[in-house]
Amino acid sequence: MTSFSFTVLIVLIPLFVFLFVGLLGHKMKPIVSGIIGTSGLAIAAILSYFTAYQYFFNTEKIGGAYQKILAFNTVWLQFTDKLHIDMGVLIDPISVMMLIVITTVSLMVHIYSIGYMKGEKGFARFFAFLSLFSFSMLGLVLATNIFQMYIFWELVGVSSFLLIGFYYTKPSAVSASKKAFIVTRFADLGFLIGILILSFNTGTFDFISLTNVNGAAIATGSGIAFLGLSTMTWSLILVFMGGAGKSAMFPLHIWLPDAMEGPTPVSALIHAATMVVAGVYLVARLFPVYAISAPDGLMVVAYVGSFSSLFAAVIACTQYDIKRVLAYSTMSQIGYMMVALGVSGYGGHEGLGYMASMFHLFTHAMFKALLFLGAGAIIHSVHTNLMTEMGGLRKHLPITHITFLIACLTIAGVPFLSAFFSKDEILTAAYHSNKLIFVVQLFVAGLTAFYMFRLYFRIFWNKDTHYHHTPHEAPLTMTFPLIFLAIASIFSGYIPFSEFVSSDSLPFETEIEWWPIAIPSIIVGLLGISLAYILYKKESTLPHRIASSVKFFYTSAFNKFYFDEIYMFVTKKIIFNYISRPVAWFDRHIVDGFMNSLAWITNVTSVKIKGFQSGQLQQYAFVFISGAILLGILFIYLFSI
Amino acid sequence: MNLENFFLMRHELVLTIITLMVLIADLSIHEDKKYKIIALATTLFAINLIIGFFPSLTGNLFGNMYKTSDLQLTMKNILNLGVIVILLQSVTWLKTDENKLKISEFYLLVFSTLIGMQFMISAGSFLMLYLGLELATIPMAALAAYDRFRHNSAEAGIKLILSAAMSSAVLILGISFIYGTTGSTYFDTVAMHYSNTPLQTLAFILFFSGMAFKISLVPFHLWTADVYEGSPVNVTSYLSVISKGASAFILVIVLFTVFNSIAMIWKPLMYIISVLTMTVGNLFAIRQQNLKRFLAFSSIAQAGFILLGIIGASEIGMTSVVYFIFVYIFSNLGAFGVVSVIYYKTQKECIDDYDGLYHTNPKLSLVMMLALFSLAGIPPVAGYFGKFFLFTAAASAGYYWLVFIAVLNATISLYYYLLVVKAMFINKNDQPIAYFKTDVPAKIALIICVIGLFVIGFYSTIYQYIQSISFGL
Amino acid sequence: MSGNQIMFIVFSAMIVIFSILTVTSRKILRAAVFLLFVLISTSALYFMLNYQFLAAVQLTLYAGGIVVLIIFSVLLTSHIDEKFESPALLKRVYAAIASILGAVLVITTLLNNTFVPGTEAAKDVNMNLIGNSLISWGEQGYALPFELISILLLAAMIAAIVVAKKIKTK
Amino acid sequence: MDILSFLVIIPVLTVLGIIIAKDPKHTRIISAIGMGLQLILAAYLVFAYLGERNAGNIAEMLFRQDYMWYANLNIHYSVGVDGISVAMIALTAVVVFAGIFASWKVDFLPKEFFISLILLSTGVFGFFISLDLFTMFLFYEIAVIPMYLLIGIWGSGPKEYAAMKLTLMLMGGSALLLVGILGIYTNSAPDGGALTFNILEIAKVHIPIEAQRLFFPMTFIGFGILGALFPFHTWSPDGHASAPTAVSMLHAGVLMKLGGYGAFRVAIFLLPDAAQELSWIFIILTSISVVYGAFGAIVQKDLKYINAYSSVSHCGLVLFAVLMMNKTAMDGAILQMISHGLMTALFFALIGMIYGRTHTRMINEMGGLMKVMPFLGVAYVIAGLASLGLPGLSGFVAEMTIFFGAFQHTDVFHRVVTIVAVSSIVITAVYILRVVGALLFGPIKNPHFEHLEDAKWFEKLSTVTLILAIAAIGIAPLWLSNMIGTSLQPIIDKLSMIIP
Amino acid sequence: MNNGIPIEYFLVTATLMFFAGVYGFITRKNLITMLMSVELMLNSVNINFVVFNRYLFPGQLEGHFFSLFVIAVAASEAAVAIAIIINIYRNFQSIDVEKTDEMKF
Repeated sequence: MTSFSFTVLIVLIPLFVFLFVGLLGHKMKPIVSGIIGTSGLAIAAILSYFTAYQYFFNTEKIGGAYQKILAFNTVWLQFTDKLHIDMGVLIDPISVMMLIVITTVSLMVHIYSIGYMKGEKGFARFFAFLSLFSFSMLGLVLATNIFQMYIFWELVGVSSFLLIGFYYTKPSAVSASKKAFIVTRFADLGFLIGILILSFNTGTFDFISLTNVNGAAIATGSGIAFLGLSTMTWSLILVFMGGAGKSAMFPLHIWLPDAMEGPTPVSALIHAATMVVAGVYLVARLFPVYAISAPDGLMVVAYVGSFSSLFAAVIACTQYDIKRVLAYSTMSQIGYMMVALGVSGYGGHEGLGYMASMFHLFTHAMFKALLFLGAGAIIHSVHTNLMTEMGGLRKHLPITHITFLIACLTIAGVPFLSAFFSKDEILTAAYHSNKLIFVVQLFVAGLTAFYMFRLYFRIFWNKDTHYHHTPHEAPLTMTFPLIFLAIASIFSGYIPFSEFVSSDSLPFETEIEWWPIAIPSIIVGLLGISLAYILYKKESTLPHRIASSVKFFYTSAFNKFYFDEIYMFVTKKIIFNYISRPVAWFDRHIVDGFMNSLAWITNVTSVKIKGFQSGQLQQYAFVFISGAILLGILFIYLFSI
Repeated sequence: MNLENFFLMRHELVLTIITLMVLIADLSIHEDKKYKIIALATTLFAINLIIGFFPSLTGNLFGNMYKTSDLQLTMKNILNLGVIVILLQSVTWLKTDENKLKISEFYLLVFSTLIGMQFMISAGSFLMLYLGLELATIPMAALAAYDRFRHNSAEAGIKLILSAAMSSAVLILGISFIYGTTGSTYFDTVAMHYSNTPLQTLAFILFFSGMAFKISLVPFHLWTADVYEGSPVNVTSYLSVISKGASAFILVIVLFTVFNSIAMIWKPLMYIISVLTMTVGNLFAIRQQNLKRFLAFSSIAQAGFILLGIIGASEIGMTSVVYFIFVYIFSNLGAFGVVSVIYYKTQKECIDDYDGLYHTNPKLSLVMMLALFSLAGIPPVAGYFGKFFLFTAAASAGYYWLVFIAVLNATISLYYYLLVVKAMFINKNDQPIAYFKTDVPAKIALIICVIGLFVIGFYSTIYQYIQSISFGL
Repeated sequence: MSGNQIMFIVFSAMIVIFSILTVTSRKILRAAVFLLFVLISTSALYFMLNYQFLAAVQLTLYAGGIVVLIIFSVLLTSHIDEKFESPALLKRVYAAIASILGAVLVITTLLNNTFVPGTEAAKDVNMNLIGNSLISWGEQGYALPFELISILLLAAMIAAIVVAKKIKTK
Repeated sequence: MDILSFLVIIPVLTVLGIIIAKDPKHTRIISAIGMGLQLILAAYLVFAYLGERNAGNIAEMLFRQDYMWYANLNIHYSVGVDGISVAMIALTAVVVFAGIFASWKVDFLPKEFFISLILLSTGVFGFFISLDLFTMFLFYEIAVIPMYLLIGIWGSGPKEYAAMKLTLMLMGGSALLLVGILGIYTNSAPDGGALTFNILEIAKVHIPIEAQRLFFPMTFIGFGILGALFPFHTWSPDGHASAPTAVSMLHAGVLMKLGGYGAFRVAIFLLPDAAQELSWIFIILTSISVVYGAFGAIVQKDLKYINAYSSVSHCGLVLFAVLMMNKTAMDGAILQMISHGLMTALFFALIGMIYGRTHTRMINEMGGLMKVMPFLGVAYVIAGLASLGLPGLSGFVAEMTIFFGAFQHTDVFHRVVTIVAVSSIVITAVYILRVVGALLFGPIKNPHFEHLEDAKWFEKLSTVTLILAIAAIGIAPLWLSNMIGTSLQPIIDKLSMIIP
Repeated sequence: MNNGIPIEYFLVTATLMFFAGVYGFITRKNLITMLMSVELMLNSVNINFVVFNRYLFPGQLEGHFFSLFVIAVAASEAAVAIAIIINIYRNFQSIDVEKTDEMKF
């Protein structure tokens, strides 16, 4: 068996880069820190590819299944005899796959950023944060236990926070970063409580023992505990809450669109390709537990995913900020992945959804990163995010145009591009499990095609806008990643995913079910594209008229169904005004007031009784005598023992 | 009667001789050179102090009318120690113009009251107790009224003598009933015949009221503040420290030896009085501006704490009372020492006047702070130990709630002590008391106090010695 | 009713009445004289009880000394025929309540008490015994208090002088 | 060699040195040297302790020294340490060291300032090494009083009121405590024999349950007041807000820990039956503390108030964990004490430095400071992240240990309050981010702030010391956790004997 | 028994005298009359002592001597008190006790 202990380096190298650039970055030339960051990641990427190669091709399978390999493990903190947090590296198909995704996208983003961020203040800081993020994300996917995952989960959150708030002098960026952190933090609360319950029931954090289908862990806590669901189900739903937060599932999605305030490479890396799929990864990690001991939990996953994908797609159709459109599209696509997991069963062909989800995760990472980076290139050249201020860019930005088109085609599910395959698997899985969800997802596929091409046509065709500065193509550092990712988007669909990734690690065969899945899917996709073509190829008032005809619905969708406002109301009004303020008031006036009133009472008593000390000798004598007499009476008659 | 017997009561004898020597010296020294008396009297008293520490016999004299034991000797030594500090502190005052012609009278009065206290401590019968008490009180009134041309001083004098007279009338009414029910005024005999018949209870309460007057326990305390405020500073410190200490000593002795059989009466009595005293003393102290008056109320509150040890009614209790009084003497003398030094330099004795004192007279402020902390029972000064042991004594007897009330009161007391500290250290003042040099005797006195404050606490031998000698009681 | 009893009633009535008059009379000199009567009546009681020496001391020291001292000081500080305004009613009420309550308490307690006479045989009180007692230092000897009271008197003298004497101020 | 007593002797010598020092510069240098030595000594102590343990010394307390003091009351000067006290001593040494540098520029009565500060630390060190309730209480009070002067003289705002309130409330607490200690003492020999103040000996006897019922609440509240137990916490916001930098650091960083430490070493360890019986009351109070403090912090505008309330929340968690009375939770409690000590000290140090430059602590008057003082800004962010429990920093380790420990209880009550306590992590995030956002990010609101200087060397030294300590614990918590855990064993054993 | 007069009669008389003194002490405004009240009180106690001695414990003279000493003490007390009263008179031009209340509260 091959030793995988070198995989520790994949995690540690970005950490060292972070520390190095973070502490000394301000003393270097910006470009140096960029190069250090990029090369660090390049090494990590190479190591990852090597790992993948070793794992999938040079490692012995037992019973045909890929083994979970504990490449490295050390006790980090001991809670009780049974419960201890380990730090380690777990190698298994999905973690290896994630390694590839993360290092690839991250490397591309690094390269891209050298161009994109050129001349920005805080260049070194940016790279430091990117490395920090890569470190955290890698640590997350390689986690050997759920708690290690939680640790890196939090670190990922904070890197995301730092990167969203990268332009910290911009109030909107600051508030977006805060929002992202707090919303995900809230979700993490669920995650943490989930872990508390789960670990208490199963007595372990460890993924291997948790997900061991024949192990003791999976069989525990199945009794009905609360509201008709078992403890295990509750804990897993809570864990999923964490995943939903990170993956921007409804209703914890509100942070994602705002997160686009961050630099665009960040959006590509974190909010499209890697971090946001952590939730999916989490569910996939614990999939055997979900599938076997909490199928109800899996239902929740499926419905949340499905609703989110629909919800996001609808909103995406109305947005004008291109990054926001992409953000909603991300949310929608992650919904797909969740659906896939949700409808999946465990083992063999039953586990098609699981495989499809991972597959889609993979392809999505490529094309969504491409889309974001493309959008970045566009924004970079026209200095605006709004598609209303764009148009006809195909002449100015040829490479961007082509790659962007490829990405749009991919996401729209045009046959033989990567997403066609992965989406197809998802629909297949849904079709065999839950027809309602299948229909919804099919509809969403159409919507996706529509809004993506709405975007595409508005940017590259439509009217010829006059620009202050003539837009010109981005430098090579930026176009190279675009091209690379475009290639990946086209071809990654041909990877025989089910050979590598499956719910029970046993490879299985898949084939495209043309009817009734692939064909309808292609048809809705084309319908969407055509609609977009009609409406947006040329400048026209048609979209406007359509919007006006369903005014209420349109306005709601345009305003994201007022979810921000609702949250604002809850946080600002309820928590701030109706909880915190009263608490603060209570503290100042009641609790503190009580303490102060003790002092006040003492003082007042002191003033009130000052008359006893009147300076009148005879009064003193009177008190003296009365005192003696009273004591006499008291002790002679009342205390007469 | 032989020489040994004389030696047995050497404290009183030597002191009497000294008193007479001062009297004779006073008569033979010319008016303009009266100030020489200061050195003479102080030296003589220092000798007396040293003689007091000689090892000595213990026993009874005059048919048990005079008793002495190691504990009583120690008490007398403690008092002597306090008095010498007061004498040193008084030098500045005595040298003022107004006092030029009545220097020796001060010493005579102080010494004779001290004789009274020492006899009181050694009393073996109520007669001696009464006489000692009167000897300690009557000249004291003259001391209080010493500043003849100050209204307040005269007022203090009359308030002291009249209330003292009344209280001693009540006291001897009690003694008369004690005599009537037991047929004796001798402690030993009384102790044998005492029980809790109503008349004896009444007698005890009347007696106790009289003693409580001297220790300023509520509600017999009302004279205290006025007298303390009006008297010359050094007399106030004498009153509050020595006179009170001596009375507390004898009260403890009497309670433990004579009234031991009615402990079930006086324990609840002490409980009530203790709570009242601490609380009322504190409540009044909070609002005071005049430092002497302030310290008066604070010393009332301190008396309440002493009762805690008494209520413990055990060896520990006894020890802690004596120890606490020892500590209290040093703490209070430290505070009064500073007040007196400042008063005679600047005629200022209000807390407001002390604003910003630290910036001009840091050393005095520090001494004051230490003394106040000791009174408040804050470590590392001795007051902490004193209070802790008192509380231990009361707790050992199971009076937890009393201890709790006491500690709460200690917290309140900390508040007003801190007010003074705040004035000195924190408050801003445009015209603080200007820097001045402290006279040497006063300085020595303050140094003794400060050393005492630290040594008494940390040097456990003192406490252990007291315990070893209070065993017999 | 024996002569003794009559005498007792007379003197005790005098004591009580004059005591009350002493503390209520609004003329100070009269009060002093009433006090004198009280003290003399007391001395009469001592005679009745066969303590002649004490009675004599009472007469000379108390009646003769203190009252005279008081009268002198009255003359020094007040007009003889000055009539006090009567004290405030409230004050009187309070004082009366306290006094009456106290008296009732003490008297009831006294009356409830059974006094147990000592067993020793009565001593004949004569000057010889008194003199000897005053200078003996054994049991029932009063040499020490006697000396102590001398110090007290000396101290009181000094005290009185230091407070009251006029000093030549330069 | 009696190395523990040196922990008390060095500060005292330093104070004496300061007294003879001629000018402020010498004062500072002497303080720094003294506290530096103290830090070295503390570090040495840690290693010596671990060495002894590794060498197989299984005594409950190491480096024992015992001198009879007041023989007749059986009062000893008795010192000794276990892993817990060693950890606390190390914490104190770090915080005091950082505090000296944070107050390097005190120019009003510097001599007195450092004397008081070091006296305070003497009390704290003494408290942690004491094995005798008497000396423990003695040192406790020594630690409290210099606070008054420190706040009163060098504080800001309504300092006199705050100083007085703080002192009185703490002294009120110590009133309860004193009664509790005396109660323990008088019941320390139920089977006859000599009464004792010695913790280890008291732990061996079984104090009658009636006495425990009376004295447990007293002792616990007594210490709890210092540990900012709801509703006795109100001294904390005012006190912290008015205190000078180093004092806030020391107070929140170390002094408040006396509460938690005492609560478990005295209240729980010595009175375990009553602790079991009555813990539910205090668990409710502490869980209120945790959430309440966090909510209270959200709307505050003054940086110090925010931190003070956050301390209420965090220290509430300490007491909460102590009351859970199992090894993991208690382990977490100690970790939380250390962690909170470090990060809150860091917070207050930074607030002091920022205040020294901007002359305001109102977050709505500030903004964009990150741009002008990146070092302080970054440090503040790190402190904030530590406070909201970011993995890799100490707060996370402590909080997680507490939550998992607390969740070991199988009954509904404990689990529900645990979940309540857990929820505080979100609220913490809210107020921390609010502060960080308002303070450091966004545009610069006040043009005067454009030219502020970043940290000076001594400030950096102070900050970096603390950050390193925070990160060290956060990254490699196991040794510390084990060191504490081993020492907790006797306590747990004692508790487990009485768990029905 | 003795002389046919019960001991209680004396004691009651003395008590009444004592509390008359108390009443006087509390009500009289003139300092000298207050002093007189004190003398009444002391005198009443003397009667107690003497009566107890005579009736109950005639075997010794403790009560007798106690009275003797009380008389002496009373004398010296009166002396000092009067001295102070005279001093008060010089200072306040009055010996009204209600006017000597400069210090209070």
